[in-house]
Amino acid sequence: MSLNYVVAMLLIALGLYCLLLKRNLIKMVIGLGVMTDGIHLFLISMGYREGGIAAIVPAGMLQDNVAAGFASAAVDPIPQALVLTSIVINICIVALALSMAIWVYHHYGTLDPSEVRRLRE
Amino acid sequence: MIEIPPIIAIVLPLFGAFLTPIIATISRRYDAERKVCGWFTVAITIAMLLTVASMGARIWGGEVIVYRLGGWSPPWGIVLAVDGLNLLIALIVAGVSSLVAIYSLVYMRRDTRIDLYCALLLLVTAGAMGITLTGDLFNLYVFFEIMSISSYALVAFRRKWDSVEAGIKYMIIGSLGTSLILLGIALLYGMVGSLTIADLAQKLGQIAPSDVVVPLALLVTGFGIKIAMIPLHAWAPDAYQAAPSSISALLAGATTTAGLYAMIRVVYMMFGAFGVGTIFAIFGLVTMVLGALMALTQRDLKRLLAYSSISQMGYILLGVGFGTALGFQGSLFHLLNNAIFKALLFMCAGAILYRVGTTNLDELGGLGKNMPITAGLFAIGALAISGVPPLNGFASKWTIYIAGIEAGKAVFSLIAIIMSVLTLAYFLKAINSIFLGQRPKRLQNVEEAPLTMLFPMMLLAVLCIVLGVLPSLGIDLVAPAQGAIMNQSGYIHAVLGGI
Amino acid sequence: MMAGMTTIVRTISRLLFPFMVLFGVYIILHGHLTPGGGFQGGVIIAASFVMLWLAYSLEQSPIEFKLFRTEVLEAIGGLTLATVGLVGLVMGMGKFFGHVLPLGILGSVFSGGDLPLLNIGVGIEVAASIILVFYAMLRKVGWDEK
Amino acid sequence: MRRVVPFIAVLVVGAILIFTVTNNLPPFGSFPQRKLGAFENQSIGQRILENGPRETGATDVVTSVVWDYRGYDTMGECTILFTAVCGILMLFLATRGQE
Repeated sequence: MSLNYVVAMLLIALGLYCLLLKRNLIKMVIGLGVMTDGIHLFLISMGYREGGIAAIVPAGMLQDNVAAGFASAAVDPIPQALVLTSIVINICIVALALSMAIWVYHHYGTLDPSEVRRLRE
Repeated sequence: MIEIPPIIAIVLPLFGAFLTPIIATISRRYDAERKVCGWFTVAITIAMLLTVASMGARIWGGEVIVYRLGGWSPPWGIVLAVDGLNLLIALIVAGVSSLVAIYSLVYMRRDTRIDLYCALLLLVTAGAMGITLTGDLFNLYVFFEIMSISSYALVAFRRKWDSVEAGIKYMIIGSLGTSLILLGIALLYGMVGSLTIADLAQKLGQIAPSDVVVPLALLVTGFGIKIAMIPLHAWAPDAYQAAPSSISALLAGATTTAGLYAMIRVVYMMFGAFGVGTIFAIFGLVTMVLGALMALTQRDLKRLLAYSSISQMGYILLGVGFGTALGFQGSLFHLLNNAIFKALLFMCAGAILYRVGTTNLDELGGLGKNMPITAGLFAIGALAISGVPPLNGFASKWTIYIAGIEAGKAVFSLIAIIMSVLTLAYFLKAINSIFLGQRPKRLQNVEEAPLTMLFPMMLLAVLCIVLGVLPSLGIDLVAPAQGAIMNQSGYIHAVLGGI
Repeated sequence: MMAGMTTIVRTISRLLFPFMVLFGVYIILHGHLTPGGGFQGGVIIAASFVMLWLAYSLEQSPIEFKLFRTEVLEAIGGLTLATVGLVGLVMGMGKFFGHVLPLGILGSVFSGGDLPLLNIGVGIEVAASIILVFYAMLRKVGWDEK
Repeated sequence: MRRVVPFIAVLVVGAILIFTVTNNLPPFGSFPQRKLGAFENQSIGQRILENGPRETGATDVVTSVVWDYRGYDTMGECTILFTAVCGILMLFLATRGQE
């Protein structure tokens, strides 16, 4: 049973719902964050090994500069590294989007995206 | 053999961007911040162009330059791989960005914090260059984000209400697109357990196509948002209209090109999904028709150019969608031409904005007497984009029409020809209401644009004429790229097996 | 700008501040041995500054803030990364991010080749960036434009 | 109507995603194997676990991936942070340049 995957996908769908249907820029940014978190959860759970340990060589396994028995027990380090990268990217997006939302509020006096459409007229 | 040119081409603008704040802080003391930062950007971009061009001889000789970062061999580390397709796109990106940098020297004269503008400009370039030269899927995502985030910031650069509105719209839609790309990459990693494009290409061939439909759709949607394919185009007109004109030129010339490159690379060279072509052709057709129809009704020059940009992207998608050698040739040639004349047109719009202060077609008129050179350059660009014979747009559009007929989709070609006439119509309307007709009183004293701005425009116009008179030159330029698309196994072999 | 918080909060945050910075530095320096690294440590350092600002308000903060200095610091952090990469390119036989320093004994602080250096560079950059973001948002300079 | 269409879109996308992850992916917890149809392959992570500590000299394999095997990605990530900060400074502190 791949419950982890399903929950991650539900989070993504929830974020998408927030992004598409909420009428508030800040809530939309939150939705974006939730969606990205779902993706991160999905990536991390994909690297799980049945009964695995963290991808750090424990002190007990350090023998003569070689990590014995470690490789067959640890979880996949690559998705974790990807998620580390992706988290920082997400922080940057959220920070910039919120700054722009502050400016939108400054110019329009509202955060409702349906009223922020003067350019189209 | 040391294969350093690709990494130099990426690190140069990155290094430049990191250095810009320091240089600005030093030069601020001598009150020369503007000049120093501007010329620094120009120098960096031109150096980048030369670096890319230095790879030319080897790539066109049929070689694939592979650079392994940190010396790790491909499936485990990150690899940069440059074949004909990469080189063509890299040349376009570097060329457009260096011309935009020259143009910005004068155009951004009235804005504050020019050091941040220069840093962000270099970052867009670095992002586009990173996308273009990388051979690793996740790395492509990272550089896609660099390019996207810096272009969101640049769109909002003037902090007026329109820039901020366009910026946040672009930001929300664009971030949704990049999230979808990340999800697609995550699914692919889960299925295949690899991230190098060549390795993925090799392994995806052994998987049932029905299993990889969802990641393919996610990736195409993500890249489609960046190139403003029509159901996903909502950000484009606003962003092109509200951004500084130099940035509009960069968006049309560099970031869209890089997005389309990513699409071609992923769909055709990674998934090998030539069957998706028909869907592309249909999307291209819709994009082309709706873009042209919407452009007809616009009253603002930059918005009109934005819709025409969407429409031209439709032509390129149409050519890509045919999936034949001639189709790729035509659409890559049109990609090159589109970058040239679209940058030229946006720069002309910027020149008008710089001198007059508005691009609203109703308020303009009779500027041909005041700005004869700009008028001439705009006319060249407009005729080229409409596909009038002695100019470059004709050659590439003609190739796409022929490719459509050869692929048995003559209807598509017919519609494309009609849209070409429509393009001519709305550009004639624009020329008529800007440069001809009655001149309002308050436009009496408008001067010609400064020479620093005219220089890149003239260069682009000359390119328009040269590529139009000698289309074989352009075909020679894109032939290696088209050969690279058809030669999927050669790429895989060069990256995984080679050197 | 808010006026800051009560004396209790101010005193505690002032006392905690050096320890938080120290903890951040520890996380950065042990990045190649334990969970953590430049990003996490940098964020902790930035958080200690933000804590001071929230407790004292920006104007009365005991630590003086220099905008341009922080900007330059951020750029220097980024440059450290690119430079380490370039040094690898020049000295490591054409490998970008190739190791220049020796790998050392597995498990000790001075091991892992260039990793500690890169972690320090990224730590500086992240700390400076997050501080700048919070400063920009707290300060809201530019509001008077309208 | 303007709220119904996005809602249906969300439902459809969610259903497709859940269908994909339950049917087309290897089951949860099967890390080194990546199975799909007739195709069977090891994830690239396994080889890194085997050789990472020896090749990079870091006991934290994630750090060795972040900084060694994919160090270039991490440089890109720092660049993104730099980009975002440039954007935020430009949005909030731009008038300071005139002083």
